[in-house]
Amino acid sequence: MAFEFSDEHEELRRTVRQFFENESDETKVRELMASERGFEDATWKQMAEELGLAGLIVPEIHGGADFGAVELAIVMEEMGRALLCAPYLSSAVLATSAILLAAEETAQKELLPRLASGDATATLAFAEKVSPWDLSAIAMAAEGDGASVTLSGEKTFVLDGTTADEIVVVARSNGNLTLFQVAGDAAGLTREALPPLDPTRKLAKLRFESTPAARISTGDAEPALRRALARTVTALASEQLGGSQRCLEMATDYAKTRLQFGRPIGSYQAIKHQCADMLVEVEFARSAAYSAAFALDEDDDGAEVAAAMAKSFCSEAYSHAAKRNLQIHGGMGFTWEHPAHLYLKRAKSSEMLFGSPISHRAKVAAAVGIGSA
Amino acid sequence: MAFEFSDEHEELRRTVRQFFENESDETKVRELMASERGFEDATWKQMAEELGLAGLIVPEIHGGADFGAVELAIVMEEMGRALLCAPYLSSAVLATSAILLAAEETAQKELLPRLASGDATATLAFAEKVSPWDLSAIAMAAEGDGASVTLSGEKTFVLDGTTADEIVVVARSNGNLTLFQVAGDAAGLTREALPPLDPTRKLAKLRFESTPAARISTGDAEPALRRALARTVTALASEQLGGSQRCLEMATDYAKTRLQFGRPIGSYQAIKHQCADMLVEVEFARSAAYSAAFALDEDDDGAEVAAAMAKSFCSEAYSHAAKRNLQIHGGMGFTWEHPAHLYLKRAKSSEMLFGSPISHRAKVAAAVGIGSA
Amino acid sequence: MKESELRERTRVLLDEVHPDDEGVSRVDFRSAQFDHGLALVHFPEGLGGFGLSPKLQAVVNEEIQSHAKTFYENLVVNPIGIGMGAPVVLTYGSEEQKRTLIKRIYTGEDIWCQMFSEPSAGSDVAGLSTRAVRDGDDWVLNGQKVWTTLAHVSKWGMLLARTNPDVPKHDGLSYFLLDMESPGVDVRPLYQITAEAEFNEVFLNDVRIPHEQMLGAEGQGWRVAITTLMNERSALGGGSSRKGGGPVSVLTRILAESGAQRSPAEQAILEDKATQLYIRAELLRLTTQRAKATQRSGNPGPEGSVGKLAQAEIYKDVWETCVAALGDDGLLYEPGYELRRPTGDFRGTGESSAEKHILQAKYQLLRSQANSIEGGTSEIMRNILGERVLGLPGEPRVDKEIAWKDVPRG
Amino acid sequence: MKESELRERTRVLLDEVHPDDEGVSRVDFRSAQFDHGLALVHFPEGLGGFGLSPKLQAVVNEEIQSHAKTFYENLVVNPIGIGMGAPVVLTYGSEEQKRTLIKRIYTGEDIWCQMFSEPSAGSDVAGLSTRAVRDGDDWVLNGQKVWTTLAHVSKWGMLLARTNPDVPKHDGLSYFLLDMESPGVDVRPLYQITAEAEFNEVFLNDVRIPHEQMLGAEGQGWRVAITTLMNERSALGGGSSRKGGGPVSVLTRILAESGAQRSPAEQAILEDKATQLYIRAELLRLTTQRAKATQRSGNPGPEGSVGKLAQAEIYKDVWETCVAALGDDGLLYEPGYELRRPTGDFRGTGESSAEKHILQAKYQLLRSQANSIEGGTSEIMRNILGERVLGLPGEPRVDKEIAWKDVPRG
Repeated sequence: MAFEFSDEHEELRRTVRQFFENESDETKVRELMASERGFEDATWKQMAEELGLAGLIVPEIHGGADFGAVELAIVMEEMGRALLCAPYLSSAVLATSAILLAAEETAQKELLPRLASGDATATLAFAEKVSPWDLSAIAMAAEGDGASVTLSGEKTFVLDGTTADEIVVVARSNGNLTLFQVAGDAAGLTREALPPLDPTRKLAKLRFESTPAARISTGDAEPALRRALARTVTALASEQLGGSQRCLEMATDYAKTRLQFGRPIGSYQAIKHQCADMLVEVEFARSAAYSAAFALDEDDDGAEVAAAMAKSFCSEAYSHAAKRNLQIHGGMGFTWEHPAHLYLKRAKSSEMLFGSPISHRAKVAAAVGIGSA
Repeated sequence: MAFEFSDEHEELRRTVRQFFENESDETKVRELMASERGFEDATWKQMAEELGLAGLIVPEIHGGADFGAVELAIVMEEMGRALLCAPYLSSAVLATSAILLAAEETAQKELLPRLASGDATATLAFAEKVSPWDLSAIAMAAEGDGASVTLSGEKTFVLDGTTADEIVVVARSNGNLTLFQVAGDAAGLTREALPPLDPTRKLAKLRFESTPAARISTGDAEPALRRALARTVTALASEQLGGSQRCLEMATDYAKTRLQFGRPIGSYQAIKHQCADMLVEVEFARSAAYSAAFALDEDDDGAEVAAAMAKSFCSEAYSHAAKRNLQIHGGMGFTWEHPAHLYLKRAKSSEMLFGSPISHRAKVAAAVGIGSA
Repeated sequence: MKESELRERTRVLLDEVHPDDEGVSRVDFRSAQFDHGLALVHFPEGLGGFGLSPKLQAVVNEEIQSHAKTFYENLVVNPIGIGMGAPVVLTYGSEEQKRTLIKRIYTGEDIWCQMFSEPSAGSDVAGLSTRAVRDGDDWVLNGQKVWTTLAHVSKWGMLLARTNPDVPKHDGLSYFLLDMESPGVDVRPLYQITAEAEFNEVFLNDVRIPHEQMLGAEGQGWRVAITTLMNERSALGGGSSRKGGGPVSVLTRILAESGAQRSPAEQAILEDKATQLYIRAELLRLTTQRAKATQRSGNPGPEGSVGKLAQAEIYKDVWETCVAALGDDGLLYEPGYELRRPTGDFRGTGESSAEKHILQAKYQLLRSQANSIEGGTSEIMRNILGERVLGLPGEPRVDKEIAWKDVPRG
Repeated sequence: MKESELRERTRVLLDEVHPDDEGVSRVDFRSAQFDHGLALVHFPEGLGGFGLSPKLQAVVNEEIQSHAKTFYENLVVNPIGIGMGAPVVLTYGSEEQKRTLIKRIYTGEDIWCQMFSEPSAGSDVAGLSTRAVRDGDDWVLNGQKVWTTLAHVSKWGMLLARTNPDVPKHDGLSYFLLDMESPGVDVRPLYQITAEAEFNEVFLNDVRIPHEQMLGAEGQGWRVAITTLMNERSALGGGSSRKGGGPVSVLTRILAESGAQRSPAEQAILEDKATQLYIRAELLRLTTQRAKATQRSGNPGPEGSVGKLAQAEIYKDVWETCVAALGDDGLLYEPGYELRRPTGDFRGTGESSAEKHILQAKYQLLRSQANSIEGGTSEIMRNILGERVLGLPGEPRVDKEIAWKDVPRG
């Protein structure tokens, strides 16, 4: 595996970091996380138009930048550092990947340009109450057979579900998993905000009561959706890496300047060695996230396993880094006014999103031949 | 739970510690662990006669001191500190408990006085190749129905199996677990020393070929044997505690005197905090071992659970303490001439003896209602 | 005095004033209890007690509890006042102060708080910066205190301030009783990561304290404070008092309820983890019990740090495992993040009823992060265990022998 | 020089002397390889190379391996001599020394060892005590070295000794080449907890070394040693080079073979543990790969400590989990504890064939305990990561500015 970033990659990183430093500083994050909508339309539009981020992985013919998983990893890592509040994971990654990999061309033509331009956002509604992250457990079935159907039932843990302009719903049709497009303001659709552990990422429960929906995929979409989830999970792992790295930096910076008993707390091995252990985990997380991204772009057979590996490892690394950062900050880190908790909540929440580390490890185990199953 | 030791208990502790400091110093341990027999008859006799240790838990009517689990815990803790090489766990604890709890009175009368006086040693041969620590998995079946039978088959992981004068074999008779007495020099008995990870405790594989044996229990001995194992495991937990405590002391003493970069290594938090964590684990191990012993003497319903808890916790605490002790000693701790490895091998070996920490935790879980089972 | 006499006196008290009676307020009853010497039996006569062993207070409490439904727990009435304020006034206060302050502490009329911590002095409490400068009969204070529990409802604060910056840090501190209603005292809620404000920040701006309100001599503040801190630390840690109780019971319950949502393998892994925590929690309980037995035989000391350190780590792990066991439900946080004073009843560490335990687990996932910080960080606890229990040498110190003002700070 | 020319020259060498030919000894072949400049291509002409980039050695090796069954790996032939001895002679040796020593290092005629460590100087290597006193044209050495790999078969030792105790520790050291056959050199096997002696103790009793055998100037020994140590540390750590390879493959195998003996729950717990270790081992491999990529772009440095630290902890954990998975079989230790020089072929960290993997796991349970000690303890690695990578401040030092003789030692 090449595993090296090009100068263009570094340039991309610099650009987005600069942008988020200006547009997603702590004040902005706090303002948006307390708001109902959770993001700023102007910034979103700017991200789409000036930086081409909304359509980062959308093919050129649909108005996107046609980049791959590696560029997405770079962008997500920077978003993770900045705790960006925006429907990026939901619209530009999850929904976009699902549409790209599983939807029919006409639907792609209709949807992707609008998403890439920032004119609309979308989300994927697939999780249900029972075994939410298991595609095969999806029970919602479309009523009707043709291009237009109605949907009834409930979807939960829908990312940015109250604000998305377009909702791509995964439901069964003749037993097959199928994608349906539902407008955010469709009749019979109730969108209820859920109280998130991580207030920087909004979640919703959607109730469908004979809601009109347009079929946008044919055949069994499950394999394609599994790949879309692997892409999403890989991107999320990079976001977790960015958050972990930021926690390490915050902790290290604080340890250099905070004095106790007449010397910097970072001169004490109790703190120094915690930072060293964080560093090892962050470097491992970096290897995990990057290698999963490179594997996707190289169409590596192991890409799904690499995604599971990255998700399980980066989740725990982020959680450890966030907790250690809080601990190293002492009482200060426990206050609302200090940003340590924002990272902790993002870490714990993203650890559970799309399934636990244990469940992702089970996928790795099965793939590499650990265990009887 | 009272949980306090009396002055008599403290006196007992002082006496045995003094004795082992004289009779089981490091030189002696190294000599005996390299010997085939693994213990010294004269010392064993002295332990039996002068200190009453061989018959510590044997009733007075059978020539013993009639003490309980608490006194046994004290003695085992001191033996663990001293890494005593002697068939104490096998003869004075395991075999004695089995005979006391499961054998008929005539057998008790015949066997216990000889064990208590130090004239003979015994061991319990119950483990077989498949699921060795699970009594219900015992497959060996006696041939014949009366008081005298013959045994054929194999027993393994028999503590001090090559030196025991009397072997108490657990085999099935009419499906029931039954105790049989076999002389160490019986016809058709082959005793093969196994190469132990812990050279201070000898193990053997015994092969029986139509070996004559005397039945010494009636009915189903399984419940009584389970209790005998709980007693043994509780005693072993105390031994592990004693070893852990000794590791903590060795590490702490070394950290006080070993200088690097001009100051004692114990002044560095990297070492100091490892010692502090060891201390916490050792104190927890102490609570575990003592409470299991007190529970046995109080006929507490929870005694078997307390035993499982103690075995699982003390096993891991000892293993951690032994490894940390080695690490704190640096290169020195990795040499054959330093005693750190003797404790490490005892720790790892006793961790596996009578079943893994996970398997003991499963017993705790079942008893306290964790889990569906 | 014999137990029987104490019981008799308690019954006399109850005949006179009964806490269950309508019209008998908490202040009424506790005031009478104090006057009967049954409030703090180890305090001197006239100050709520009879100079007895503190253990005997249990006899009085037992007697009250067996004859009345209403029992006022000191920990609820005025935890800091009764636990730390009354003893320090008794030891260092003037006769006048003992007479006027202690009873009102006991009745709960005057709530007390403790103001040692400062933003720049976390683990290094003695490095604090709040300055007290003598001006006639008063001291004038300027500085900031933090983590002040109950400051917003307190009448009195126990405060440590620097009266001499030119000597090593421990030698330049003095101990004051501050009337929290004094001009220049500004109490502000300090919001935590849970969005609740259990604590306060207290800003002191030219606050005047009469010299008589200094406890102990000038420059002896650290010695006075140490007693206070010892009482605090021994109150932390120790775990549940009941086998299988406390946080781990919440975990056991969540695990049982949530099992169906995951694979048998994942459940087995979580169950083993929960069993490890169950065992650790149980051993924490037993170790505390052993430590108390040792303490009774006259050997108190830094061993309490074992419990403090272990409890923080165990409880944090328990709550995190609870949320892991909740699975996707852990993505949600029902209390929300509106800034507020504590309200919910799910935040205790004891068992909770009905569905509260899920809310409790989520709240505690956040709240318990402070367990390894408050009342002494786990790092400091390990130093104490290493140095004071195991006797390992200290680190080279750069702040011991020099004037406080010359020690780098920040 | 182009790759193609190098390949051509290698084929010329093989035409002349072929390692597979009967009668061509290892020394014969490697001697010719050296003379052809194909031994260490980055060395100067006449000293085994052509002054090329070290990367190009791979071209030669590849060419030999594709045309011959016999390939002599430097790591097997003379690891310390080739890895550390030859470079240090090249940098600091006299022309005479370069001419006479380097070739015999490469051929394996002279095995080399490295003698820095001493019993009293573990992590604190520069604190060593072996004294060298000038006497005419010689230096006279007294002291003890430890952990000396290969000393019992070595002709030459790279040795650090104190030539001036009156200056701070780093400034009083000088670097010597010691002829191991000199009178007064006593090499004794140092048995480890495995009962094997991989290492030696070397006692030096009035050993004379001619002044010409000092490398670098008097008092510059630390600088010379640092180069040597850097080479050593980067050789440790980094993990397996193949996905799923190395120790973790042994674990996977043992776990699969031993599953039947335990409950499904216990198996699930061990499998998750093994999967965690599999992932960590894989990330160690990838992280090493990334570090190498960075290094190639000209940024070597203490980042290698990430791999060293992580590998020690992962491998120890892997071997311990292997033995846990063996269950009761882990009670037995088939190699036994007869004191001996290393013999078994099960001790490598790579994959092993047939039933060897079980023996390997048991042996490595013990052997791997040193992973976190040898070549820099994990504690020191964390210091390096904290201070040199993250830039955290050092601790107060008590031994930096004072004469070595005044630093407390023990």
